[in-house]
Amino acid sequence: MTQVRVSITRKDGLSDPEGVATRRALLDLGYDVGEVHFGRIINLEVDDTDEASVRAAVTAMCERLLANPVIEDYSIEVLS
Amino acid sequence: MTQVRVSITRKDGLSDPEGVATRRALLDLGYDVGEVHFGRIINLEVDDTDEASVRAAVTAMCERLLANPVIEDYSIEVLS
Amino acid sequence: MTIGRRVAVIVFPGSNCERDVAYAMQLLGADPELVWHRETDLSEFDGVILPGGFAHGDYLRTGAIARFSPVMTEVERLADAGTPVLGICNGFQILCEAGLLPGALVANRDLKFICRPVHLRVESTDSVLTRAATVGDVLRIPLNSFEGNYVAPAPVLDDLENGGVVLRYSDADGSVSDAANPNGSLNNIAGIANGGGNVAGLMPHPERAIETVLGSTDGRILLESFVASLDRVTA
Amino acid sequence: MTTEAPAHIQLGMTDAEYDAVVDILGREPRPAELAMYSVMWSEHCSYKSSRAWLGRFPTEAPWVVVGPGENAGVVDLGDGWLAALRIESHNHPSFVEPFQGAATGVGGILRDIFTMGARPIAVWDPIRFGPLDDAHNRYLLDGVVSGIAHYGNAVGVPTLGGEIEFSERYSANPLVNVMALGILKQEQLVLSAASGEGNVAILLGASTGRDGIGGASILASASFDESSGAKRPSVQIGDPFEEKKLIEACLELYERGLVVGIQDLGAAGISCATSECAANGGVGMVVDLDDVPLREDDMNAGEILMSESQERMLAIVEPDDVDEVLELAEKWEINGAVIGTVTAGGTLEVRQHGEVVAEVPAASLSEDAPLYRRPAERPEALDRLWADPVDLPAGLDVGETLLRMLDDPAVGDRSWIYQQYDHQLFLNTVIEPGHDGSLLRIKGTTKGLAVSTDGNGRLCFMDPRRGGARIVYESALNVAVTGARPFAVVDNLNFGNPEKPEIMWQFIETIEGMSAACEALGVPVIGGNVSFYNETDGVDIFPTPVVGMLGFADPMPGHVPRLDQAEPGMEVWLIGPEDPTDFAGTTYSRVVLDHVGGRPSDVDHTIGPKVVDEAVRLAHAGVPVLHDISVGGAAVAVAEICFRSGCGARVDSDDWRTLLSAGPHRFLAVVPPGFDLEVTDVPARRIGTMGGNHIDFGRHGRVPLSLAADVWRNAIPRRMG
Ligand SMILES: Nc1ncnc2c1ncn2[C@@H]1O[C@H](COP(=O)(O)OP(=O)(O)O)[C@@H](O)[C@H]1O
Ligand SMILES: [Mg+2]
Repeated sequence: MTQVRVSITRKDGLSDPEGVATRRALLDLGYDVGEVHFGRIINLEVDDTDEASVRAAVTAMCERLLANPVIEDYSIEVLS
Repeated sequence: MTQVRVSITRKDGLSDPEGVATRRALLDLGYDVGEVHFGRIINLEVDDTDEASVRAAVTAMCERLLANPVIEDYSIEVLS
Repeated sequence: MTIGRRVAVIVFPGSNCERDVAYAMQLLGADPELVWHRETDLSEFDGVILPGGFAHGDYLRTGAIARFSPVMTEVERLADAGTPVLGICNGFQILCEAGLLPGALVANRDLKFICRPVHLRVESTDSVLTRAATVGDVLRIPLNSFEGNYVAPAPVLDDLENGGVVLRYSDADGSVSDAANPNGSLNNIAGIANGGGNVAGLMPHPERAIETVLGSTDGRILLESFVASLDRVTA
Repeated sequence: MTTEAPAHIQLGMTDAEYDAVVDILGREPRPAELAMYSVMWSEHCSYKSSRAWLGRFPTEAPWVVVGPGENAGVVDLGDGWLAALRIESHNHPSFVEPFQGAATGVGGILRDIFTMGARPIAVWDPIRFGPLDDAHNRYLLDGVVSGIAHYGNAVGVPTLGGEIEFSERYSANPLVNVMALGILKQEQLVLSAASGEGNVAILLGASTGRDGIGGASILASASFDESSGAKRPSVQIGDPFEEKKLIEACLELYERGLVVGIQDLGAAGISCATSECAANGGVGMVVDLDDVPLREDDMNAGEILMSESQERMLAIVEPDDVDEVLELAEKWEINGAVIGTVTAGGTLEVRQHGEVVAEVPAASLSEDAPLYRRPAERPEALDRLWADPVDLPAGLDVGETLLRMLDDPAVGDRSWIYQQYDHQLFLNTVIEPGHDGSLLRIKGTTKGLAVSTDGNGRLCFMDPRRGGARIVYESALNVAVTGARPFAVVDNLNFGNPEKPEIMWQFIETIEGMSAACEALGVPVIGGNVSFYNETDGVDIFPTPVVGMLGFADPMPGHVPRLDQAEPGMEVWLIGPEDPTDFAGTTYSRVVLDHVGGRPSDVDHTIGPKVVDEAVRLAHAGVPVLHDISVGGAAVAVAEICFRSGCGARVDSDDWRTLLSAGPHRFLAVVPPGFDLEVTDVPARRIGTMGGNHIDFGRHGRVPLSLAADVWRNAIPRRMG
């Protein structure tokens, strides 16, 4: 089993209501922050130990299911 | 401005219905995955360049607002 | 003679408006049938509705898992063949995820679920959802969603604005403004259609506005449009 | 060095309770057995401090099909239709984690309903928080409302109302009650009894994890203090999607006649469900924990038995039907696992890894639970409170006073809450939240069900007996103004620490007051819930009974009264007796004077039911607007009609006090000029006229309608941001 972390973020320029709301809340609490962007993490175990093929498989999962290419970017880290 | 990435995941042992549903969808699509767990990323710009003080500030933000310490763990990466 | 008007109302695990939609279809003279998402043959139907709800719990992204349900291949086939296909709320989200309609729906601007009636201005009658209406009509219809905020990359949006937008959030007088935008949708978009006009999706729930006793009948014109689009004449 | 307390003490049992277990078993309990008794005999599961008093409630009426004791009460609506109603509290879990606590509260109450064979069709959420000027209280309110919205909306059951109050008393102990209504056809009624030796127990739904181990006993049966943080891992995560599939699967099981009995898994999980099913059927059961689908595989027997993982049901099925049941589970994409067999005799035997880990008389877990008659004593402080009535001025600007009251979040527009809830799903909602009671139609019939939830902790604190009676009457009026007659009650008794005599006294007095009112109205109590130990650091909440009133209209009025149907020129009438001295517990004394004192007026069991009858009659007589008058007085009630109808009003009164006093049995009717109300049984007098751009109290002042409406609309949003 290989541990993989997929990070998915909203494409630049598309609205990110969670980011906007969180930034406002942080400013209200007195923290000096610039842009705030939300994303999600998906931690996966893949039944394969070859890094290249794991990466290929997870890329396919992202393209098909995990990310929405219309509005999201993703990145993949193979952890172990 | 310093770029910081906060990663928030559900504490061990708590159920993760979203992970379960996504795992099932991946299996249905023919991908051989083990456990799937969801988390959140918050990318922040902090108006400060000292790594230690940035880290301290973001830790405070996590404790107060960004993470829910009852059910979530968080980790902080100072990116630049 | 007219036969048919058979409407498949697709039921995904987690759908919850399927009975309401079927009730509305029946009231308007169509012949609805609930169809489980594992079904792979819809050739007996004259139209398809993807109802509201939380297919697959809305997990991952709203509509993301549902679009891979076995029935969706068939829905795509019918959509390509020109059959009327309507997505309401969660159904609209699924159609977007499936690429049958452009863009996507994300969390409401205020990050709160919104359940209240909104006003919609009819922008185009070139769709199975609006063909019986008149451009400029203002309808009062319940909105009920957390992820109703329509987004699309600029080129997609530009393309869509060439007649693909069928309903916009407006005020009671039909003026489209930020104040009348309940959820942050780009250009106040509430409902859209594909180029052929046979595939349409909207966030508000027309089936909740079909009887006086429930507070409004403004949803009828939209669903009547859809029903009228189903007519299939055979020799 | 301190020695660790014995296991039973750590599990919250007393020495005497432990000895009773030893007596029953004739030996020392095994660890898993001790765990089972500790949870099943906890306050939350056994009602050990309250059971002795709950028998006071009137529970009988010809239309009661299932009274208190089952998962939900059931009443007969005629023509083969039944309704199931149930209320529960999720107070402590919601304080620990407001979003998940409230969400799982909704999940739990829905299971109680579909366990009876009914499809859940609506939810209500009576809630209480500390004042909103405190950030943590805002966090709690926001989390609770989002949690209810998240679960209720996604599971696909509309939330049709609730109520809310604020007080410092709830700051460290918010209340989250949830009520659910279901409907079913007569033949679908199922009960939670296992019967038939050889029948099979099937666990349906989610996998079992370490959620909320000991949650019921620990969270709901003990007070909170500094160390409460350590209890946090017992938070449960709700999964409305799993529940939705479970609902559909169970309803299909019933439809196909595949279950003999069924029980939801709530507090105390598998141990509670198996022992109750067995005890109710007078049988035993053999359960093998190796067959339970687990989320984590290294769980011990006690953990599996005690787990409060959500979204699970235990169905008792005939052997021949097992395959069909499992296929159905597969179709709905939920787990289905055979975990046990019904046996003769009364023993619940639990095995794990080939060994017996528990072997107890099933009935002893529920029926042999301890019963306490805890000492009760009237608090002396009450005399001082009663001797300290509100100091009323001779005159008052009612317009300006009204503005201050409208800005109070317990008076202001509640749409910030209920617009986060789907309140239209199923196309039944005739009167949506934002009025008095909500009204649902039953499709295909002319019948309607009206529901209201009501409580008033402050009033009950000032006089629990009168307070208890008044909330019953208020709830009755709330459903009556939709044309429904009060039909059945469920109650949720939220109280402090029952080991304090004054709390027990409040409890007993409340039950007395509520019971008397129910009797006068002829309404049976068909179920309820008790939540004790609502105490943090020694401070108890206000005694907060909450009434859930089911009203029944058969038929519904042809034209149902609504708050938004008043028009300029219509007459405003006040129906019911005046009570200008009733200021204890009013919105005026709370918001304007910040005063808690005096004694609330008593109810009148002769006139009270007549006022309710008049409201029902007028609703059917075509009156466009009916609105009950609560502790805000006539002024607030008129203002609410004005806001909803978008039209001002002029109300005249010789005595300003009649505009702001409470008084238990009053409502407003707004009618076209000259409309003959034909009210003869109770007092009725015309107090004003709709119209204009002000809410105008004549010589007692006035306020512009738009300003008042703005203040009212923003009372909650401006605080919640
Ligand atoms: N917590 C809540 N959740 C949903 N709806 C609520 C809540 N609190 C109040 N409401 C709704 O707001 C309206 C007014 O509530 P309330 O003033 O408590 O009614 P009443 O005083 O007539 O009992 C009702 O329709 C009620 O259902
Ligand atoms: Mg009321």
